[in-house]
Amino acid sequence: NILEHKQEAKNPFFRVVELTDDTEDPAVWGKNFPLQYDAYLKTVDQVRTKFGGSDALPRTPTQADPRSIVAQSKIEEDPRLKKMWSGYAFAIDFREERGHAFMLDDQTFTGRQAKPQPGTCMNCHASTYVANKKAGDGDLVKGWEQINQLPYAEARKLVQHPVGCIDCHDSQTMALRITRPAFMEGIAALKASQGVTNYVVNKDATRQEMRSYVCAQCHVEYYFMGQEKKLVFPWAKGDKVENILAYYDEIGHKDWTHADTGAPLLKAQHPEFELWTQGIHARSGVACADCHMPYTRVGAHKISDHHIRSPMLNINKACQTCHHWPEEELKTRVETIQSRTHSLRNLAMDALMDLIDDLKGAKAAGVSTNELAKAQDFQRKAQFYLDFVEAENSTGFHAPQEAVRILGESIDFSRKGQNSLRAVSRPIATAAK
Amino acid sequence: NILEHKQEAKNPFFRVVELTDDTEDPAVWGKNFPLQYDAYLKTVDQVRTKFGGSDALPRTPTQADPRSIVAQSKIEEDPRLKKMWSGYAFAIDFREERGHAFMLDDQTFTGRQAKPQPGTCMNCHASTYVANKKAGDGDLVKGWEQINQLPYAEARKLVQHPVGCIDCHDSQTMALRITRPAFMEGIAALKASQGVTNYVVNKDATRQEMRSYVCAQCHVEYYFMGQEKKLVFPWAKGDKVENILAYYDEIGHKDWTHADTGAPLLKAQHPEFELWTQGIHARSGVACADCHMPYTRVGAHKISDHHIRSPMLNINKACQTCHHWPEEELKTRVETIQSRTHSLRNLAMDALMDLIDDLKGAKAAGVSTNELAKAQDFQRKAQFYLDFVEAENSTGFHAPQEAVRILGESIDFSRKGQNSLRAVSRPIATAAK
Amino acid sequence: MKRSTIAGVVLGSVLGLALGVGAYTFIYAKGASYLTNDPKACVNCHVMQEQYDGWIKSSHRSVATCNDCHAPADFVGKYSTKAQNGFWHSFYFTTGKYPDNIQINERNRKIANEACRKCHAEIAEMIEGPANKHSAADTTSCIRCHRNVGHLH
Ligand code: HEC
Ligand code: HEC
Ligand code: HEC
Ligand code: HEC
Ligand code: HEC
Ligand code: HEC
Ligand code: HEC
Ligand code: HEC
Ligand code: HEC
Ligand code: HEC
Ligand code: HEC
Ligand code: HEC
Ligand code: HEC
Ligand code: HEC
Ligand SMILES: [Ca+2]
Ligand SMILES: [Ca+2]
Repeated sequence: NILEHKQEAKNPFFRVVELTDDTEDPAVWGKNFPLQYDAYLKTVDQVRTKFGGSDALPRTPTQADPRSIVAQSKIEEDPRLKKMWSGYAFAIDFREERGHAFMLDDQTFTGRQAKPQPGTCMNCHASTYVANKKAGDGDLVKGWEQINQLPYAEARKLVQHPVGCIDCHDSQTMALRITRPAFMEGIAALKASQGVTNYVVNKDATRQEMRSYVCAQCHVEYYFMGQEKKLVFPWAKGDKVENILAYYDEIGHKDWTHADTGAPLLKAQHPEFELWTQGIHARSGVACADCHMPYTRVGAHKISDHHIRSPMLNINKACQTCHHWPEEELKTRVETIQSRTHSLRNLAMDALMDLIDDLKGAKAAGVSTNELAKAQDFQRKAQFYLDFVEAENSTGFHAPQEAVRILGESIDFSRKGQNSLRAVSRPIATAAK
Repeated sequence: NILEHKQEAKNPFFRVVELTDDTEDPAVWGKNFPLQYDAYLKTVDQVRTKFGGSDALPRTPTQADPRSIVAQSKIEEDPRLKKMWSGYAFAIDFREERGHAFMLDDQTFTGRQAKPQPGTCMNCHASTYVANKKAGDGDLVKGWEQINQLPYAEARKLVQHPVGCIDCHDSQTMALRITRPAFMEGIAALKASQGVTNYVVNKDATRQEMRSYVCAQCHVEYYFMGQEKKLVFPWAKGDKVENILAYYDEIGHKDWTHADTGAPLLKAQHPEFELWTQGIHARSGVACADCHMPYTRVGAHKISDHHIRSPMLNINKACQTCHHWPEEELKTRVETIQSRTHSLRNLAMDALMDLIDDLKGAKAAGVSTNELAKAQDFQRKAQFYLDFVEAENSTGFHAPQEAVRILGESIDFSRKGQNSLRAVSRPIATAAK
Repeated sequence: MKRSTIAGVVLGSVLGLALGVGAYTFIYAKGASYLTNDPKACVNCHVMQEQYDGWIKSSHRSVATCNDCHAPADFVGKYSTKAQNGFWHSFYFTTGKYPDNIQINERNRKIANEACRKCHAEIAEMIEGPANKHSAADTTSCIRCHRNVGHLH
């Protein structure tokens, strides 16, 4: 009852250890904040939802890869993905993502390491705040820029933990804090594209915005810039799919060359933040943490659930404060949105496969590089638009209409690409134009 | 003022005239219900919203068409529509729809009357309840079936008013009542497809359902069946776009043959009800009347606003019961959804235009009817899917993600149609398959 | 006449009239009881009935009255707010110039939002963390998630 509550509630936590800006080990923070720490540890749980969560598949550990459990392979679930990414590391190994506890291992042991990877990878898979500061003798940005340039194996030696308390919190106030230079620069560029200049996120962001920004340090599209392998979020023209593609086209960036078609392609990666910004929830001020870290009662305490996971596994707390529908109904609403996204995603995938076949055929038939170039550019566009939704992990929920709009445009690009190859040999069709 | 408030509150209305099941003239009903009647008369107002409402364009009345004001022409706004409907009456005259007050005149004088139209048209453009009963000597269905078969001009003589009180209300209880046999049969078929047999709408529908069903007597896709020109709503397989197309394909129905391509096509018409059923509002039990006839305060009474119109002209009453966002914000949300729909609608329109050009070209080049048939079927699909969203009057708002999903599939059909024509002349491309 | 002067004159006369009707309402519609803490005071206006009905069904009916959430804690703030709201409510009500779906204005939304902390200070502290480096203006909005606790909307 409320009276008891008040008693207990008086001191929500006990400061048993002194935390400093160099305390990296979450276990130490856990001494002061046992409730958050216990929840944080739960991210090892693996539960599957219709389109999310993850399966826990046992495997026999090897010297090279000691993991005894991994998540299901997406490229085995849908082999079309191998053809889409042919020639790129993702065609070797790409799995469903799982909880934060695994981020460092999954990166260290992914089959993609077969291709040499830079230290930059570390930014989003480890507790890097202290490491970056150390490497830069106190200068966070300098240290980060150095670690980016190390070979992965070297950088790996500098970190011990997956994302930890210090990566999201100020050790003295516990306030949220942005620790990733790439996001500081990225969000400033995005704001600038919206007319807001000199944006300093840790100074200018509201508390509510920070509840999404801490996530947006990693759950975003990115690329490595230049020799320095600098981590950059491509938002200078805005963060809608067309803005990002325009940005890449302008600087002439490509992630890889498609093995079968020779097209210079882009790999989209987990643009959760970007898609969310186009949705009704972002518009309504609903933050990532509202759904993925909903407040939860533990005894008399009300804390943010640090067991970050699919809200479908926690509908009551994640959704029902705002939506007074039964859990089953809310689940069905999400799955309806996701199934619709998935059905058009499959059409877009088939269209891209057809374009790749036609391009292969045309190359084989010795069509001039000039003609090929046009179709290859269509592949670049279709691939990036489709991948933007495919790589985004909510299966469209974060912005249902926008996700499907993007897939519709991807279909148009793929099919136009096919036409561009065929038209040339069909005078009458072009004549009719 | 308050004094009045307190008194009025006592007796909501005065029964000054006796209404019977044969009282057609709304003015007579208006004596008992002046507030609803006054609002009902306001449907003559014409105000434009970003994608809805209507413009009031002055014209010089002629013998043939005495209207001094009409709504803007959609086929002039976007000439691609003429090409899409080439050979069909809609390519002659198709305008933005306006208020109920105009329904009878706009039908009587539309340029589409250039082609002979059946009495069936009357079903949704006039107060037909009493006329149908009369024609069937008390048997509503019999009378309706007879009037369907009359030439339009003959049927026109039997009605005087646009949709009136008696078409939606029981004269004794004022309860909502379905008066259109086509909907009684249509909704029964739809329910049957969902496993609910022997559905009798006036007996089985809840009050909240009736607040949408009265509208669904007209705001739906339809066709004329057989020689009897019977009005049928094609829902026997369900009311999603693919269910409806499957229904038409099964019975081999076509509305017209495209003048340039010879394809047997279908014209979708105002499927507001069908699209709405796929949206989040229908899922949440929000009825047409909730947004288009919101409760409104007149003196001390709260009545349903019988000035049926775009909710964008009445945001506080239509939306702010449920959404506590500022009016401007709600307007922007709707326009964001609509603009997204409109942008993909334009891509789908371009794709269809390209297919029509290619088909024309192929015919000219004497491609075999066999090969043409395949492409013509793609045109049939692409046309119906695109038209389903184009003809729907909320520009996607009634079900944002579904509307865009449909457009995405339309694009796929159009472009595949182009491919099917070109592939034949390109062995290597097909070889690659 | 300059715009501002016209505006001035208009405003002046409107207020004059308003004071009249306002006073009239206050007596006739038991407006005086507006100054008490009794929720009934609020439903003297049928306009408030919807919220009253919602409040009766709410988790707070037995723990918080309208004023606990809609009037600032401090005495002066409380009565000046009530004076303002009371006056304008009377004015709008009498003239009938108010929207069918009444929307809380920013000032009163802030008051309601801050009211939560009068009773839920610990909770507020818990979820905002031990120390709040953010400005007082930038606190967690409770009604973002709990807008229905006082009365279902
Ligand atoms: C309104 C609630 C809501 C908000 C706000 C929200 N999400 Fe989600 N998120 C969901 C739902 C629902 C899913 C689908 C989960 C599933 O399929 O099981 C999801 C899925 C995800 C997934 C994949 C989870 C899995 O189980 O595989 C990630 C990662 C994710 N969201 C990150 C974010 C980030 C980052 C933000 C903020 C930029 C965000 N979300 C904002 C509700 C939300
Ligand atoms: C330092 C980088 C980083 C930050 C910060 C971060 N994430 Fe993640 N997140 C990851 C990585 C990496 C994974 C995948 C781990 C794996 O699969 O091994 C992941 C996985 C997830 C998943 C998938 C869980 C599942 O069961 O599939 C969700 C949901 C999620 N994150 C949400 C969030 C939210 C919400 C925030 C902010 C409160 C956040 N993340 C902050 C890097 C980060
Ligand atoms: C900007 C942040 C960021 C960077 C940089 C980053 N990752 Fe990730 N990574 C994530 C997030 C977020 C997830 C979880 C969501 C997902 O899997 O789509 C993830 C998931 C993964 C996974 C698990 C799922 C899978 O793909 O099998 C692996 C492995 C992985 N990353 C490897 C890498 C490697 C290797 C690099 C460097 C080339 C890298 N990551 C760089 C943010 C990042
Ligand atoms: C991926 C980001 C992330 C990580 C990692 C993280 N937190 Fe949090 N934490 C949050 C967010 C978001 C909030 C909500 C803050 C707000 O609303 O201002 C929060 C809130 C808190 C609070 C305030 C009370 C509450 O629960 O709302 C405490 C205490 C806290 N975290 C402790 C920890 C500890 C201890 C760890 C490490 C075991 C940790 N956090 C790791 C994101 C994170
Ligand atoms: C803090 C409040 C909040 C939380 C938490 C929240 N939502 Fe929402 N949700 C909204 C708002 C606001 C809207 C927009 C409609 C409106 O204004 O009422 C919305 C809209 C929706 C819609 C309709 C939009 C569409 O695309 O069809 C769905 C479905 C939905 N939410 C599901 C969820 C689910 C599932 C969760 C939990 C994982 C969730 N919401 C969590 C506030 C919230
Ligand atoms: C949640 C609110 C809502 C519901 C429920 C709803 N509509 Fe609408 N409707 C709208 C909005 C918003 C528009 C867009 C108006 C505009 O563009 O100006 C619209 C547009 C329309 C239009 C075109 C109006 C114009 O101004 O041109 C028609 C006709 C229509 N709706 C009929 C219906 C029917 C029939 C139903 C039920 C089957 C229905 N609506 C259900 C909100 C709603
Ligand atoms: C008897 C047939 C019929 C019924 C029943 C009917 N409508 Fe209509 N409605 C029409 C026709 C016909 C038009 C177009 C009139 C014109 O353009 O001349 C129309 C136009 C409209 C418009 C467009 C107004 C504008 O300004 O563009 C809206 C909105 C609308 N109806 C909503 C509804 C709603 C809501 C209901 C049920 C409460 C309903 N209708 C019932 C036949 C009907
Ligand atoms: C099943 C109901 C129904 C039938 C049958 C019907 N209409 Fe309509 N009609 C509507 C509705 C609803 C609207 C308003 C929405 C719209 O215009 O899309 C409308 C609008 C119109 C309009 C005004 C907009 C425009 O198209 O220029 C004309 C003219 C019209 N109909 C003519 C006809 C003719 C001629 C027939 C017979 C061939 C007919 N209608 C049969 C329901 C119907
Ligand atoms: C296109 C359909 C339609 C037409 C035409 C129509 N009404 Fe209604 N009417 C409704 C709907 C829907 C309701 C809401 C009923 C409910 O909620 O049960 C309603 C409600 C009413 C009510 C109940 C009180 C209220 O306002 O909610 C009265 C009285 C009424 N109408 C009178 C009339 C009169 C008089 C006319 C002719 C001038 C008329 N109606 C024409 C659809 C219509
Ligand atoms: C009777 C209640 C009700 C009315 C009236 C209503 N809505 Fe909604 N609206 C909802 C519900 C319920 C949802 C689903 C989300 C949720 O559960 O909160 C929703 C969702 C939405 C969404 C998010 C869905 C999406 O596709 O992004 C928008 C936008 C919206 N409404 C706008 C409007 C507008 C504009 C009007 C007035 C024309 C309106 N609504 C009228 C109840 C209503
Ligand atoms: C004299 C009649 C009357 C009384 C008594 C009354 N109200 Fe109101 N109230 C109104 C009217 C009229 C409005 C609409 C004003 C507007 O929307 O501009 C309103 C609006 C409100 C609003 C939202 C609009 C705003 O200004 O933020 C709140 C909150 C509110 N009242 C609370 C109360 C409380 C609490 C009480 C009792 C202490 C109360 N009212 C007593 C007539 C009254
Ligand atoms: C006058 C004191 C008081 C005020 C003001 C107050 N509360 Fe409460 N609240 C309580 C008490 C006492 C309880 C415990 C009620 C019980 O246990 O039944 C409670 C319970 C709750 C609960 C849990 C029960 C539920 O409804 O889920 C929530 C949530 C809550 N309050 C939120 C709020 C918010 C948000 C505000 C401000 C808009 C607020 N309270 C204002 C005293 C107050
Ligand atoms: C992002 C959404 C969100 C915000 C913001 C929020 N809450 Fe809550 N609140 C919740 C959820 C979810 C619960 C239910 C937790 C549970 O049942 O485990 C809750 C529970 C509560 C309870 C009941 C706790 C108990 O012991 O019964 C109170 C009281 C409360 N909140 C007050 C507040 C106050 C005061 C604020 C503002 C300072 C606030 N809330 C802000 C989501 C929120
Ligand atoms: C526990 C807190 C609480 C109590 C008790 C409470 N309210 Fe409210 N009220 C709120 C909040 C919070 C809002 C603002 C909701 C929003 O943001 O839209 C509100 C909004 C309103 C509004 C604006 C219209 C609306 O419904 O949003 C009116 C009027 C109102 N309250 C009147 C009352 C009356 C009268 C009572 C007593 C019978 C009362 N309130 C009791 C918290 C409360
Ligand atoms: Ca996952
Ligand atoms: Ca219109």
